[in-house]
Amino acid sequence: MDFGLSAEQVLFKKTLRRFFETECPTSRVRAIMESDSGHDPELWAKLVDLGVTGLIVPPEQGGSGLELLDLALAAEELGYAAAPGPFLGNALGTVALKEAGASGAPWLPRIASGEVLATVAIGEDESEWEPQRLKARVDSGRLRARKPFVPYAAQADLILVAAHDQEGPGLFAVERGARGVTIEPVSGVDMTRRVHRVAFEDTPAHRIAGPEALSRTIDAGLILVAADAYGGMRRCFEMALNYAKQREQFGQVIGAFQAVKHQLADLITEIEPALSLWWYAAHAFDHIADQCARHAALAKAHLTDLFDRVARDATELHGGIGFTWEYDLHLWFRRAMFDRSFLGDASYHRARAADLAGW
Amino acid sequence: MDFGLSAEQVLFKKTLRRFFETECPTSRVRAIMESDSGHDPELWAKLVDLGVTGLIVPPEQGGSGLELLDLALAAEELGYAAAPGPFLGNALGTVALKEAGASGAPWLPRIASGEVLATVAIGEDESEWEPQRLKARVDSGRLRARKPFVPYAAQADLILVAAHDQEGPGLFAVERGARGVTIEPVSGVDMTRRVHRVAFEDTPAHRIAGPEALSRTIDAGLILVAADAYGGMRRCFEMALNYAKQREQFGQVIGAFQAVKHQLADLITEIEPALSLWWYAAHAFDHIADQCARHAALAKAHLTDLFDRVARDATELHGGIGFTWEYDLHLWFRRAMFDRSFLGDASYHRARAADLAGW
Amino acid sequence: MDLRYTPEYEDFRKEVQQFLAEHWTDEDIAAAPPPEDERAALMGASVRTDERATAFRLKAIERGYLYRHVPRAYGGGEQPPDPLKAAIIAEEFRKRKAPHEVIGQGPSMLVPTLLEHGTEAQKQRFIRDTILGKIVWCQGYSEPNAGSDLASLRTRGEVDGDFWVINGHKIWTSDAQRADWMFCLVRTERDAPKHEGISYILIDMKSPGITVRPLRQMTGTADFNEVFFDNVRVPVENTVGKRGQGWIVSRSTLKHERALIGASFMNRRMLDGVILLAQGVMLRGKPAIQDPVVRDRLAALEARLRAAECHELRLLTMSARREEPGVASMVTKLYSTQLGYQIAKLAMDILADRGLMAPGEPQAPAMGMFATAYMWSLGILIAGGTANIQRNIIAERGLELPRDPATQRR
Amino acid sequence: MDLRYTPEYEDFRKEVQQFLAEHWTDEDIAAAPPPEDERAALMGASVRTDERATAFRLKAIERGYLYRHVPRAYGGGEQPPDPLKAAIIAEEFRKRKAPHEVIGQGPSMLVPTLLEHGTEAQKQRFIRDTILGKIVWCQGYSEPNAGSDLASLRTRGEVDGDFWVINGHKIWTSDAQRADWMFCLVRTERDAPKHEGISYILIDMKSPGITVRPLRQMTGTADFNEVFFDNVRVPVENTVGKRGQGWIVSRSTLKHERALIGASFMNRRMLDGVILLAQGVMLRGKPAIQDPVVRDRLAALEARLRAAECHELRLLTMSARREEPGVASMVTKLYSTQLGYQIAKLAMDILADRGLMAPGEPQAPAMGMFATAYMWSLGILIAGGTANIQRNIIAERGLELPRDPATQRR
Repeated sequence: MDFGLSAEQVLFKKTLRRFFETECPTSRVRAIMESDSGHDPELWAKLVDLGVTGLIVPPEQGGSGLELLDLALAAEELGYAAAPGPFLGNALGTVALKEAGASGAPWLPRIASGEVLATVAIGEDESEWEPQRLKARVDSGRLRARKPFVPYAAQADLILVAAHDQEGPGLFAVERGARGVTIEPVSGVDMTRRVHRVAFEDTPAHRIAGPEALSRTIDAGLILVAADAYGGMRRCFEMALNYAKQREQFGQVIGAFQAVKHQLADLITEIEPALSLWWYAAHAFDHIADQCARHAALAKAHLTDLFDRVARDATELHGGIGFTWEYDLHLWFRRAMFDRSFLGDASYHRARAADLAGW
Repeated sequence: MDFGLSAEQVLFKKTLRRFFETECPTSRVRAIMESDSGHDPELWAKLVDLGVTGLIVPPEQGGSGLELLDLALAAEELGYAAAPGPFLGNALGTVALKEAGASGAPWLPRIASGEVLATVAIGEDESEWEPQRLKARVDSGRLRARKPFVPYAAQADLILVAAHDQEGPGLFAVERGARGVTIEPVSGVDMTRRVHRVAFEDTPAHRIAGPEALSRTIDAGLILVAADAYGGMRRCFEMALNYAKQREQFGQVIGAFQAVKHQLADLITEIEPALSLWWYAAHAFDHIADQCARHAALAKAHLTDLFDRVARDATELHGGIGFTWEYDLHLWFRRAMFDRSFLGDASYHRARAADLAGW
Repeated sequence: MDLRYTPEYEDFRKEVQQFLAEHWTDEDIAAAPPPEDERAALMGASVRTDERATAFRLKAIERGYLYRHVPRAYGGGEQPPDPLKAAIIAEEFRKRKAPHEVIGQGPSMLVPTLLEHGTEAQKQRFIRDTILGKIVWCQGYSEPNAGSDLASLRTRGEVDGDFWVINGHKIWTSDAQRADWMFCLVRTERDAPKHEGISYILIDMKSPGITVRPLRQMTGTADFNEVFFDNVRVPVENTVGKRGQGWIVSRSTLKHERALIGASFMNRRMLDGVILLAQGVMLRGKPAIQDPVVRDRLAALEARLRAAECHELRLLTMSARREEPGVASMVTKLYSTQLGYQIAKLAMDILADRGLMAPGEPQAPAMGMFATAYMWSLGILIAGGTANIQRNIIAERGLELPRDPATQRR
Repeated sequence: MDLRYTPEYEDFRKEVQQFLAEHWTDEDIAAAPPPEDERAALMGASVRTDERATAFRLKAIERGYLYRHVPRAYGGGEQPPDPLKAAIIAEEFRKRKAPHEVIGQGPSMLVPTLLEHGTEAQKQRFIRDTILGKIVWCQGYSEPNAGSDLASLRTRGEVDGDFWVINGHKIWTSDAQRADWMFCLVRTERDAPKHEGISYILIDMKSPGITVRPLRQMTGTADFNEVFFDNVRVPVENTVGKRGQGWIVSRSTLKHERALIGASFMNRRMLDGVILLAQGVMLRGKPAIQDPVVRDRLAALEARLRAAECHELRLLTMSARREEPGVASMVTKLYSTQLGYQIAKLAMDILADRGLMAPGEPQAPAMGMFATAYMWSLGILIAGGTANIQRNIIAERGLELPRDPATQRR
């Protein structure tokens, strides 16, 4: 019985932490955020070299053959650093291809090597994320769909699209430059993680996986978003705590005021146990399959709600400075707005968790 | 434009406040609470003398011809004093008889004089308070019904029962001693306001009013409960505030600790505006008919939720002593449990308010 | 209790309506210059200071409809305080989209201060033009290291002949670019105890040595500024009140009838907007408005907002009756800022993934204005002095609990 | 990360199961005396101290399953700390309804204190009988005017020859009626500074001059007492640690493996009970469990509870790895007491008007136990030192924020 990180995992986290401190301080985050693409190929290449794209890819396909937990730890560190770029979409693409088995396998080496950047197109208009209710259709290898929020679609070499064909819901592969694909940028609240509005008109697409792989991919997404939220809230909390220890008012550090102390105590009281929830969900993905979907839903709902609260309370605790553009807090405030929204809102996943519990 | 109490109303409140201070201090409350009936005819008789039973009865029927707001002010004062007895049921009976018009009129003088004690039987098993869904039936003047929560049914001379006959839902009068009535006591959380479980088997009952009067009676009930909740939360808040100013810990009054100060500030910030909400609902009952039902529902939901929170926070703020039986706080803690439950829970009334708003 | 106005007041309302019909034509309304930003748009006609608006205000003042607390001698309407009339005027002006009193820190903060502490010359020189919006003011209180704690102000002024020489740095000054003048707190008495060393000084923003730098907020827009003073020379006669008394001078609060009403107005607009949103978008496969969780939360917020609106009627009545509102009036700010946040949060939850879209994104419901509102709800909370400051005020002044030893020390 | 136990531990589990099968028969289980009250019922077999239970405990101690932190010399199981084994033992004993370590303040508080500060004679005399439940202890810390602030204790002891003569008044002592002994904090050094004047003294509850008065709570039942001392004579050798060092002595906390686990156990029972309730009762015309608002709230609480349960696994792992849990372990009390209240509140909302019925009312769902749970959730919150005390501890010890000047003074 061991519910903790391995020495390797701890080291991996440390490595990423140091990497982002040096390669992607918030000054760099802002530069990338304000660029047109919101994507820095150089930074991405370095992440590839660190093996981030191959984490869950089997060794025989050139990856490290690790588990979703390891991928989630990377997501946590990206969240802590507010690192911009296509990590999330590419990670979900990797999960999808892996779950697809034989038909996905050929792609995995190229994903691991960074030669191919993948992304997923799942949600549809009217905030629809329920596979059964998706409108995207594939007829004789031709895809018709409108997907409003596809991470870094413009940069992706491969888009894995959730759609229905005569066999029912599944995942369909669309390669870069395929016919009938139109990609428009969406100006998003979180400019560190871009999304594009993608329309597919009779686009050649071939089925690579069925409903099981699709829902596994969604579960993985929920867990990675929860991990990102945890990394982000940790950072917000640390900023607030340090500020409370330094900033003086009325002749004492504000952290000496009981109101501030108790607000910080209330936050850490929520944050600490929340970590264990997404850890468990991530561990379940590979080891306790029947528990995964429910815990992924609970973790996404709980962690993103909490991220939202922590980002807000941290900003309020900072007072005016926390509300400025120059101060970094809003980077995470905006990431919290992304995490709560992407893949469906908290109430939706609580309702799913209730169904999955058989209540 | 005047949204405040009249000099007469202020005086009336003062009178009641002083009356309960002298006639019904908490020692008396406890004595009555621990009695079998939970009813003190002597105290009740004095309330009758003060005109409480005749407040909304027209002058020509021996009452003061005042409005629901005045009745609600009395409810507020009873709530502040945690006064035990049949006020609420009798007040609702009075509203019902008044709304019934001609068929109710004959009763009103006897209600005002205190000769007759009335009550209402509305809710049914499975937490059902929706007139349309009630199961109570009247066939050719015979009533069959099970009503689990009838205030002071054992003491009442007249029970006004919500039921359906061929004309649809309405109110039916059952007089004391009528055939087929069985009354069992219910051991309740709030022993200052007793309820009885009443079964009617082919009991002679005559229709005195229709659906309109029934829903007006329910609206009045929601407003009176909200007023009681306000009186109760005021008392809890005052107890907590005074305790915070007297009780010393770590060499200073606990009210000097910022945490305590802010908890009290948060409470009063909720309490003050809440007063205006039930005032408005009560005023609307007589003057803005089309606004009454919605505001009555909003007020019941909001005020009883808040009473619950204030009673709880006040107890927590007292620490151990607040949790003792000897200390009076739990009298209101229990009244809060009554107010939140009687006439239906907060979510039910929020759902009704949403419907009434036409959303 | 009677929510109707008495015949006298209804006559007054008719009189106001008549006045508006005569003097504020559809043509005047149509001539509105485009609002500068979303907030200006929300505030409506009161932000107008164009020719037509000024001409109209002069007539309205003449009739005693505006600036009722300002003596005629200084260009005001000079009327005995009557909150009900003030409420009627505000209502009718809003209905007619007519320019009410100019919005800004000049009319709302400087004018009452000058009326209480200003010299005759200062009153004559500034009040008239300020209430007509001809002189735009900004406030110079906050500093990077003195937020809610004014006692630690660092911007200092030294006397040089008949001039103050001012050096320092102010922050969170709204309107600083367009402002003609700043009313400013400056530390002038080096050796005096913290609170007593401050003077209240009026500074011409065109003076050499002043640099204004826009301050961008998390929303991405810049509605505030930083102002830097480098040996700025200001005539000593621009001091309001006595030297070193700036602390007291700055505390002359708005004795204004209007202070009491309208705090819920913005929240009402927001909540009605959220209801429209919920009726317009789908959630979990059906219209959001049909979602029971959404309905439950909407109704809970409607109850809180109706309480606030009715509470304003109660405060208005108290003031009409000359009753001391006490704590009842101290809670409104904390209550309404928190309510504003709760409303904005529900909007975000209803938007669900549509909340991914930034303000201005054409595909976003209501052009994504809810995302801005969500961030603003936080900014407003902070701007009003953090909630903790509000709680201190309520607890200490409203509930007479002991003052905080730390804040007491000053 | 691996939630399975290694073969070694699975073997250990089998060994424990075998032991239980042999030494705790169905007959033993059936012979359970009726629980004294609801809480005792919830705690299960661990409250048993009957012959069979004692005989069994002796065997379990012999095998090193119980009181693993207590040396054999004093009747303990004396084992190297191994949180995983401890967890397995607790699990298996609970499954088998076998008596685990005796519940009470004697084993949990006095024993660790004696082990650290007691004389050899005190250890010999008390520990063995205490861990077998033969000596029942109550705690004499709280006083009417010293809740969380022990420095202001008033109960005082004067020396008279070889005796303390004790006078005063203690409150919130559970089990005082059935207790044989009390471990008590008494002010013995009149002139010493507040914290240093206190001694930790063991008092025989049969001593003349002791009066025990039951203290009834808001729930209506009396689970606590007040204890009055009128010239109670206690041998000075019953002092644990040095005179005046009682403050430090009393702080020897439970170094117990079990301290880490099971905090969520009660909340799990409650929440599962609430789910059953929701499946069993109607609300607004349909089964409560089908109400979307109820489902939303249930799922939110399930997430919070699962987080707490997984958090315990994390703490258990840390302790198995000999890692310092730090703040991670300080938050569990505040978290679980608040969660307990939220669960109880949801139960009340699902009960709706059925919540009008008092505990014990035959017609009430689950005999109205939820109403008690609701009130208890508040009592537990208070009993654990109010939430504010918890927040102070977390902020000061966990986050290293400045100590409160007031509490610092002591």
